[in-house]
Formats: sequence, C-alpha cells, structure tokens
Amino acid sequence: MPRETIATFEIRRLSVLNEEGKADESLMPPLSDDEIWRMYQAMVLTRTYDERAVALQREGRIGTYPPVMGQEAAQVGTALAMSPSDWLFPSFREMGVHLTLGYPIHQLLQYWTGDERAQKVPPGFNFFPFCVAVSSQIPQAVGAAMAVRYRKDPVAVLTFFGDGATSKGDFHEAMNMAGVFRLPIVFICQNNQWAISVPLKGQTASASLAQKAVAYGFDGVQVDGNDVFAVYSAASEALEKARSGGGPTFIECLTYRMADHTTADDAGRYRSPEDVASWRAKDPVLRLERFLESRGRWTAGKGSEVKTWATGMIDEAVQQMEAIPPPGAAELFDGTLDTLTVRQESERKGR
Amino acid sequence: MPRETIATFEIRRLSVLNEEGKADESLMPPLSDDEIWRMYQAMVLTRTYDERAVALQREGRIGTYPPVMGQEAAQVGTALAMSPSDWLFPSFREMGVHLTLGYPIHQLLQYWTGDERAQKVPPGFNFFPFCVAVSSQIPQAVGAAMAVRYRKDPVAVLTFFGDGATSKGDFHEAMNMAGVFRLPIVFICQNNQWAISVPLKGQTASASLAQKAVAYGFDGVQVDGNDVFAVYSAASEALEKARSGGGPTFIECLTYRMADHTTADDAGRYRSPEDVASWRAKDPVLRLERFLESRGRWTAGKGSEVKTWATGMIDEAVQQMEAIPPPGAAELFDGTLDTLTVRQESERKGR
Amino acid sequence: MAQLNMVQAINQALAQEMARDDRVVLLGEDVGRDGGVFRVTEGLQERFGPERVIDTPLSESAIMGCAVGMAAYGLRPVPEIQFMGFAYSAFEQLFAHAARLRSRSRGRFSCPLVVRTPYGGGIKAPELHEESTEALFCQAPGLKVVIPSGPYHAKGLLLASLRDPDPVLFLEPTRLYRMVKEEVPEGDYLVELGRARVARPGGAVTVIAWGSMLERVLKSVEGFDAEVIDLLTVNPIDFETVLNSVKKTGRVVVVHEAVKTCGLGAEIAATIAEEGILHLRGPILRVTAPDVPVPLAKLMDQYLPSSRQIQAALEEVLKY
Amino acid sequence: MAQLNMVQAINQALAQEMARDDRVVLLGEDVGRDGGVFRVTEGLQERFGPERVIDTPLSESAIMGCAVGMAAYGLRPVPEIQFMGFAYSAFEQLFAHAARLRSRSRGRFSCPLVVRTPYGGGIKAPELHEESTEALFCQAPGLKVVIPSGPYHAKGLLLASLRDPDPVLFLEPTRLYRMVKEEVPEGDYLVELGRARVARPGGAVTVIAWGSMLERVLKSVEGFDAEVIDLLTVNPIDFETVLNSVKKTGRVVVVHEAVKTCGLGAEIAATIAEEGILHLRGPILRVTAPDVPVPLAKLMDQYLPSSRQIQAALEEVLKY
Ligand SMILES: Cc1ncc(C[n+]2csc(CCOP(=O)(O)OP(=O)(O)O)c2C)c(N)n1
Ligand SMILES: Cc1ncc(C[n+]2csc(CCOP(=O)(O)OP(=O)(O)O)c2C)c(N)n1
Ligand SMILES: [Mg+2]
Ligand SMILES: [Mg+2]
Repeated sequence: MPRETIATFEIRRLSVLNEEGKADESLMPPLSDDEIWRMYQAMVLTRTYDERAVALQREGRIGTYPPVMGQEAAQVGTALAMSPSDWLFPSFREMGVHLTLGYPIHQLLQYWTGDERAQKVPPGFNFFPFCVAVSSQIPQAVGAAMAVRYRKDPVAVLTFFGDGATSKGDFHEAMNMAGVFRLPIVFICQNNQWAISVPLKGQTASASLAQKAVAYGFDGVQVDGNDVFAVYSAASEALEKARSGGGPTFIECLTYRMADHTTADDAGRYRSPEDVASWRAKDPVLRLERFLESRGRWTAGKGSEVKTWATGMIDEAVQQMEAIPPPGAAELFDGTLDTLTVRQESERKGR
Repeated sequence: MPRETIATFEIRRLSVLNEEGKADESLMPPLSDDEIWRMYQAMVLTRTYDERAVALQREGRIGTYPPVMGQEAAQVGTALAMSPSDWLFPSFREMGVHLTLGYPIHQLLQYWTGDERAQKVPPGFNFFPFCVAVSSQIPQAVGAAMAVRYRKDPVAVLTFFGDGATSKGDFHEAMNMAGVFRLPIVFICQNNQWAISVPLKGQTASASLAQKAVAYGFDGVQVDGNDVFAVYSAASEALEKARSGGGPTFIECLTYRMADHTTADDAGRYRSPEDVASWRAKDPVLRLERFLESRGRWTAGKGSEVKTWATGMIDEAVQQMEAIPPPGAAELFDGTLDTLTVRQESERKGR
Repeated sequence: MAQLNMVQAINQALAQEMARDDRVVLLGEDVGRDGGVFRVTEGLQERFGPERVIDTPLSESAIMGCAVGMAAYGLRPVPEIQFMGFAYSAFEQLFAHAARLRSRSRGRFSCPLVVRTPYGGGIKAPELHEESTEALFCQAPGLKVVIPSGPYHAKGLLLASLRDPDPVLFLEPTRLYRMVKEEVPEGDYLVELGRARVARPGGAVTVIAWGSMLERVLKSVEGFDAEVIDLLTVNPIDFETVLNSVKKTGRVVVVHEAVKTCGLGAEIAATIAEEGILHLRGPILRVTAPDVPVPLAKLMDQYLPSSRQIQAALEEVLKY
Repeated sequence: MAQLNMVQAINQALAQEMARDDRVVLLGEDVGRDGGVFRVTEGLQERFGPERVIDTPLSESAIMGCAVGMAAYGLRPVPEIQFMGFAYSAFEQLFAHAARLRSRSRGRFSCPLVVRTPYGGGIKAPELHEESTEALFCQAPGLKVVIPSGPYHAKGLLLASLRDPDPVLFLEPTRLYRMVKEEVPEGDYLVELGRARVARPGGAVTVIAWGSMLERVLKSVEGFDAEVIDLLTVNPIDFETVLNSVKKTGRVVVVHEAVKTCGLGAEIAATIAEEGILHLRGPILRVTAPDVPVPLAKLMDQYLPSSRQIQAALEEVLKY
C-alpha cells in the first residue's frame, strides 16, 4: 500500500448576484419582492447610520468608531436569516445586524460615546454585548450552543468575527469543540481582508478561510460577502441545519473594509487607493439597487425616498442619544456583583 | 457563476513496512543495512528503557512516568532523520528521540525523580527541556524557526506533540504563524489516539489530524507511525525541505499508546483490552524484527544480544541516576535570574 | 454522619446539587469516563449522562469560554481545569470575561459558574501541577475565590458556590484530597462565602492561613497562644474577622504556599496596615514560599513554608 | 539635546539599539507597515526591514511564545502586545514560560526579551484598552516589570531593558505618550533597572507612585511636605529607597491606577509593615481605583485616583 489518499476536500464558493446586479435565478433564494425591499432598506439604513457615526466622531460627539461600510450585505443578509429565538455573539463590526433587527439605534451610538449603560442589551434580543477582545466571544457562543443542545431548544447560535480572528487560539478551540459535539451554531467570518494594517496574506497562508473548517470536520463555505442573496441563502441553510441537529457551519463572507479600521486609523498608511477603488465597483448596496432597477422596482426617486427615511431614523436616534444624561459614579459599581463586597460598598459610599 | 469549487485538497498516507514486516521496495528509503540495524538497536533500547522506568516507578525509585511503549518507531525514525544542528522542542513522551541521539540516559531518569537539575540539557544537544504544558512548546519552536530564518542558518526546527495538543490554541496560532512566514519547521504529531481518557473522536471531529494543515496553507501528511521506514522518509523529506527554504510540514504519525497515560493512570477505566490487543499485532519493534528476519539479518539469538546490550546500558544509567546526591535548597534560587533580587538573596541566605 | 475525605466530600456535593438542580453541568478534561484524574467526579457521568458530565477536548480556554456562554444561557456550569497551572491558558476567559460579564452587560447577563481546579504543592507531580497563584485571581473584581481546608468545609463551601449568582473559582488543595477524613453531614448545608472562621482561639498572635497551610499552621502553633484564622474565602476576604482578632492580639503572621511578592499575604498585611495599624505591636510577618518558580518534587519541602519557619515567625513577633 | 515626547523617546531607543545590536528584532500586530497603532515603531520597518520588524498575525499567545523561542535561539526579541488587556491571552507564555525558562532549563537557556505594551487609563479607548494589572506579572519570579513616568526615563529604562539578560515587561503609560516633552539625550544612556528615584524630596509623608499616576501625584502634593518616590521598576521594587524615605517621614501613601485588592500597593504596604513598621506613625493608605472592572470612557475620571482623593489621603496620614 503506497501513498494512498485517505481523504479529499472541496471548498466551494456561492455567488448569486453579480456586480452588474444580475442574479443567477437557479440559485436565487425564495424571497418576496417585499422581503427584498426590506433588505434594501436595511442596507441603506446601515450605510446611513455608518456615515453619520463617522461624522459624529469627527465632530467629537462620539468616540472612536469602527465603520462597517462595504460589509452591509454580509450583515443584513445574515440578520434576515435569523429567527427571534436565535442567539447572537457579535464582535464589534456587525451593527448592520442590529439595525436590521430593530435594535435601538441610539443605544448603538451611546456605546461609542463610551457609556457602560449601552452594553445592557434590551429584552427581546438574545444578543451578547459587543466584544472587543478579538475572537474571545467565539467559545462563549459555543458554550451557549452546548446549553441549547442540553436543553434541546429549537435555537441556533450565531457568532460573528473577522478574518484576523481566525488566527486566534480561541477561534480554533471553539471551532474544534463545536465539531466534536456537533453543536447548533453558525460561525460567520466577515473576511474584509484586513486586520487593521495586516492584509489577509499576512494573516494566514491558507488560500481561503472557508477551508479552515476542514480541520474541524464540518462544512465551511465561502460566499460573496457583497452579495446579499448569497449571504442570505448560505446563512438560512446553515441556521436551519443547526436548528435541526445538523451541526455547525462555517461561512466565510468575502468582502472588503471600505473605510479605515476605525476613526483612529489611517488606512492610507498601508493600502493603496487603487486597491480600495477596485472594490467600490463591488459595492453591495449599488449591486442591489441595480438588481431592483432591472426588475423595475428601483428608481433614483425611490432610492432617495429610502435615504430620506433612513436619515430621519438616524436623526431621531442622535437626538435620543444626546439627550441621555451622563452616568454617575454609582454606575461603576452597579452590576459588578449581585451583592457588592464590603470593600466595594465603602468605595461606593466614598464617591 | 453558481457554486464554483475554489479549492480541492487531498490528504495522503504513507506506509512502507506492513504488519507482516514486508516493505514496499518502491517506497523504501535509502538506508544501509547498518543504518537499519541502528534503528533496530535504538528501538530496543527505547523499549528497554521504558520497561525499566515503569518498574522503577513501581518500586518508588522514580516518580510518575509517561510510558512511550508502542511509539518507538515514530521517535526513532524521526531522530535518525535529524541533523546535529537541528533544534528540538519536545513534549514529554518522545524519549526515544533522546535515546536514539545519545542523550545521557541517567539524566532522563533523573528528571522523573523530580530533580530540577535534570532539565539542564547538556551541551551539543539543541533540545529544549521537556514541556508538560500541552502544546505550549509549539509557538516556542516556531519562534526558534523565525530566528533561524532571520539568521539564515542551515537549520531545521522540530517539535513533537500529541493528538490532544492539536485542540489547543497554541498549536493553532503556531501552525498559522509558521505558514505565514514559511518557516523551516517540522511539526510531528504522535497521534497515539488517546489524551489520557479521551479518545481521538472525542478530541476532534476531523477524520485525520494531517488534514488540519489545510487550514494553514502547507503540507500535512499522515504516516503509519508504527512503521519506522515511513516515519524516517517523511521526516527526512520534511527536514530537508525545511532546511532548503521549502517551508513547514505537518506529519501525523498514526500510532497507539500501548500503556497507561502515566504510571498514575489506569487505562482499564476507559478502554477495552480488545482495543489494546488489536494494536499489539502492529508493534513497531516486532514489525522491524520480521523485516530483518526476512532479510536474514535477525535471529532470536541476535535479538537477545541486542536486548542484553540495551539492558546493560540501562543498568548503568540507573546506577548513575541513583548515585546523584539530592539537590540543596540553593538550587531553588540558582538560575532563576542572572542576578538574584535583593529579596531572593535574603531568602536564599535564610535557607 | 459519615467520615469522608475531601475527594468524597466534593464528589458528594456535586452529586447532590446535580440531583437538586438540573442547571448544573460539569465539563472538563477526563471528568467523565475517567471520573477525573483525582477521581473527584467519579460515577457522575454514569449517573447523570455524558451531556451533563462532559468530557471535553484538551482546550482550557474553550472550556472556560464555553462555561461563560452556558452560564449566560441559564445553566450553572462547573468547568474543571485539570491542574491550576493550566488555568493560565484560560486566563483571559476567566479574568476578563467570566468575572466581568455581569458588569459589561450591566446585569442583562450573569455568570454563575464554579471553576474547580486542583491547587497547591506537595504531591510530587510534574511541573505546573503544583501552582498556588490564587492572588492572580483575587485581583479580578467580580470573581470570588474559595479554598477549603478540609472535607466538611469543602462540601458546604462548594454547595454555597454552586448557588452563588456570580462566578466562583474553587481551589482544591491536592495535598489534602485524601490526607484527612472528617465527619461530613449527609444532607444539604451551606458554608457562607466571604466568611472566615477562627480555627483555633488564642490571645497573643493572629495567624492567618487557608487551604493546605492551615493544617501545617495548626500543628506548628502548638504551645503558642495563637489564634488561627482560616480564611476559607480568599476573595473577598473577611477582614472583619481578621481585624477583630488583630485588635485582640496585636500581632500577625500570614502563612501561604505562594511566592512572597504579590502573594495574597500582601493584601492581608496591607489592609491590616491600613485599618488595624493602631492595634499592632510589631511587624506583620509573612511566611511564604520564596520568590522562585514552583520546583519539582525533590525541592518541594524546601519550597513550602515549614513548621520551623512558622514557629520562627511566631517567636519573632512575640518579641514585641 | 532634543525635546521629545515618550513616543519619540521609545522610538529612538528602539532604533538606536537595533542599529547597535542585530539581535534585536521587533514583532507584533501592526508594528511594521503601520508603525504601531500609537506610531511608537514608526519608520523602523523601512529602516530595518520586514524580517526585523515583523508584522504578525493576530495571535498574542504565539507572539509571546515565538519571542521565547527567538530569545532562546540567541536573539533579543521585542514582542509588542497592542494593548495590555490583550496580554491576558498570552498569559501562559509570559508567566509560565518566558519568566521560567532560565530556571526550568537550569541556565542552559535564558530569555532576554522585552515585552512592550501600552498600559493604563485615560485615553477614551474601548474595553480592555486601559488595563493596569501590573501586579499580576509582578508575581512571576524571573520577570522584571518596568514602568516609565516620562520620556527621559522611558529611553534609558528601555535601553537597559533591551540589554538585560532576563525577560522584561515594559509597560508604556498611554496617557503620557504625548502629554509631556522632556530633554532626552540623543546618545546612549541607561537608567538602571530595580532602582527607584526620589522625584520630589520632602519630609512629612512618603508618596509612592509610578507611570501616569506620578504626574498626578506631583500636581497633588503641592503645598504638602511630601517626598514623592517614582518606582520606575515595579518588579523587583527598590525597597531600600522606599524604606529610607519612610524612616524619615513615618507616613506613607501609595497611589496606583489598578484596583485596590491585590494591586501593587498591597505588596508595597506589606513590605513596609514587615520591615519598616517601627518607623510608622499611622496607617499606610492606598489611593487606588475601586474594586470594579475598568470602565469605558465616560466613567474613567471617576475610576482613576483623583487629586482630591490623593490630597484627602495626605491630610489623613498627616493627622498622625
Ligand atoms: C485579542 C486582541 N488583539 C488585538 C486587538 C486590537 N485590534 C482590534 S481590531 C483588530 C483587527 C481585527 O481584525 P479582524 O478580526 O479582521 O476584524 P475587523 O477589524 O477587520 O472587522 C485588532 C488587532 C484586539 N481588539 N483584540
Ligand atoms: C495545557 C494542559 N492541559 C492539561 C494537561 C494534563 N495532561 C497531561 S498529558 C494530557 C493528555 C495529552 O494528550 P496528547 O496531547 O495526545 O499527548 P499524549 O499524552 O497522548 O502523549 C493532559 C490532559 C497538561 N499537561 N497541559
Ligand atoms: Mg478583517
Ligand atoms: Mg495522545
């Protein structure tokens, strides 16, 4: 028996809507015109929110902020595939999910002002707070999925992270654990091809991120992350599979970070304008507009109606956010423990 | 463009010497009769050392000890492929490497008596001390390989670990780093199919460990770990590739832990005698004896000559080990820092 | 009442709480089929099944991180780290996540988990198997740290930990696992967290210890008019009990296994120097391991505080 | 001599030592092309090349572990952890390996590396970007911990760290990075590790601080006869300098950014209570952050020790 082949693997890529806005009908997910329109609204809302947040930071009205521009499809497409009982363990760059699902917008902005209280996720959302320590939310999501399995709940767990996160030990340990116990979880990697200044090829030598799932014995698929239909169908399929006991799925959404890493970053130091420009043509919002236009459902007029609606929503959220009184020193202590320690009590009084 | 395939991977298995001791001549590495005989001697020496170490522990003459029985081929085959300038970052269950390369046997035993001083690797061996924290030596090996690359030295770095180690974050971060920088390193995983009581399928859902290399963009291969020729050729090839700038290789040696995890363990609690028995037929030493016999180079007589030689070596090492005076309290401090702190100095005087 | 050693007492507490509360789930390396490398979880997987007593892959950080997610979902996970030295690779999940989840979610989520791990020196095990770095974890607001000193307290403290609404690090002194047997009530009882106990009353000097050092201290103080305090919970520390004793004795010796610098003795001495200094007659002495890495077996006796060192410290403070 | 801020002083020290010693190699996230998120390593990759200023994947544990292997091979690696809060996932490699390599190899290998990481609060950054948990690392025998309080000392301490034969954790107070400029000699000079300095002489009370609290302390003590000690190296601590001051003043206030419980103030107070108690007139006070997780920007001012709190402590100890 010579060098026998013991296993072969194929990594596949799903793409439905091309850059010209043409959809491959054979792969088109079953979405009504209204649902597609809601997708479009959510993407415009996300884009509008993001532009405003960057402006607010420049004006010093909020703190450092991580733009999502260019990644709207990956977020909106996934959000619309979720069911209300599913759990979400986000990183910090998928606010499009929150916006799509009706999360209080002023609270998203409040978080970026550096206000603890914005981390209290409102009832009705099974969301963890944003997680800044890259990849550390992933094992926590896997733990929730273990609890789901133990409780036999009809629930899927979803966690978001970036390409950089795939280099962390916690990503690996969590993926491996999910594979061993065939847990009801979907791993969504927004591969925006940058981790601050480190490009994908400096992050890993693997040709795709989807193939990393091979190491854990479950499916990994790459989708065009700027194609909201591809994201939606891959996410729907994976979430359904998770809820029906089919185990975990890893989805690589291949997209691009159009803006700086955060408002504190200057991407001009490490990447070329050409590089960025080449991705403008792939803009997920533009692409969906073209699709809708080809179906006679989008006009410049309709587009600006949606933009006006979105702007109104954000205006109102900004007002609410800025009406929030600053936190008091007591907030330092509240929620640290169910019952404060003697020392904490005395420190609290001293303030 | 539908679900296009973006990459395919093949995982292969190398096997040269079968259980009956028949070698596939087309795959047989270029080894002289003398070299093969040295392989045999090293494997017998390792087996003899191991049996004695277990006996010594039972007699209370050394402390807890992790047997290598059944894994001799993976260790001896690799050791003989190394060159003296290569660096080794071991775990704690590859003493066959040390024995093959002439490491002081009494010092191996001394370590298992719980004597700090045995951790001082003698000059001439580019070996790190044993590492008990599973997988933590792997990034250190990768760092040495980064230094080799920086210095442009004609050196390969080699690190050993078990199947359980592949579940740790450090394994992942280190493998990924090695891939990104195409480092001169060989990762040898002794897949003995158990991590204490956890069987391989409880460790990972991946069908092989070799396929984990797919995640890092470099070659992973599985070899019959009880086949010293397969191990030798895979290791030689990988080490040569590393030294010549070809980058990293991951080698899964599929073997079996014939004994308890350590002398403190009772494998009878978690695995069946049948399971163990089925592997006795695959014994790497037996297999090589059959091969040599078929070539007319082994007889029962020659076999017992080798055993007698090995026993003599071990007898002498045990005497040397037991002649070592116990360490003094000063040993607690020496080697903590190049210059002790004021507090350490006073603590040292106080003892 | 039965005579149990600490292994049996902990096993009984786990079994009884699992029977009482189906939210309690165990996970870790070798905790199931093998019953744990010290047999602390023996028989629990047979009784409660592999989905409640979960043999995990070799992944300390994921074990801890999963426990955080399980707790947030509504379970009461009991992750085991096979030896305290391997908690270092789970440090981020414990220190920055488990301890902070209630705070960083402003109470939307809590993290009621109990991390169990064998702790301390004196069992002739390999490197990193005999760590006693409890002080690292006492610096995490939001995390309680508990260290029993015998079977009776082990059961009552563990039951209290399993019912605590916040995360608890439960450190099990391996040297004591099978050293002593005590009367341990069959039934349900709690030993309150955050309360120290006077293990031996006395008037001339206060000796503060916990875990396996308590036994050594109790042996060493014979013939001295020493009041011995067993902290039991090392975070938060019951300074009320400590300071009441210091008021009486005016002399203090703290004994612990860990290195001296930044060991827990530092916090104890500092708080006494802050709140009880006017009662002090002389220096607060710390009898600890020296500032060196934990050695292997042959040097362990020279590393751990000895009776001789404890008695020398008592004689020293009694000069004042 | 040029007026430099701390970022420039550290950058200059790195550049000069790299030019002098080809064993010095930098690695970390965004340290190369981007010059570091605080621009501390700006220009170094252009000058020394990508194999000496290495942009790594996002892998703190591997960054630290690689540095250990590089150091053992004979280099002098300078791993950067982008923010101290992310050192938690590298804790095992730093605490159990880098700090112990010399000891566990009995001197066959040493581990001369310098871990650089931005440290401390007050820059309005997201969670885990403003940690000050130096005390965690001071519990590791074999590891030195250095915290500069200004540009001049930053350069001299960093050069000394880069030439130290053992591992050094070099904590860079982010609040100070660009706050002050000082005269910084162009040339080569060393500030000895393990030596504290008297930043302001005084007679009535000893105030001990380091890093960014030093500046706040110096502002706060105006009008008090306070001697201010800047530790500079927090492990090992220069207790000779501390105790000499205490002998003179008899009163002590320790100020630090970290939480109170098991913060470094505990070790300082404990050692004074052990070796200097007979000189004390009253309690040793610690002015610290409260025992809560580091908050986000809006509450940072309430979290960090304030001048008001420092002065209140001074007035309190001066009552004795
Ligand atoms: C463990 C950890 N290390 C470093 C950082 C600093 N940091 C914040 S975001 C980031 C890059 C993350 O890249 P990626 O995972 O691709 O997510 P993206 O920012 O592209 O959305 C880094 C290095 C961090 N937050 N956490
Ligand atoms: C990080 C860590 N966790 C747990 C342990 C305890 N332990 C020692 S060996 C072992 C199993 C290792 O399995 P594997 O990697 O397959 O190596 P093998 O023992 O089979 O050679 C465990 C869990 C350890 N030493 N290190
Ligand atoms: Mg990215
Ligand atoms: Mg194994």
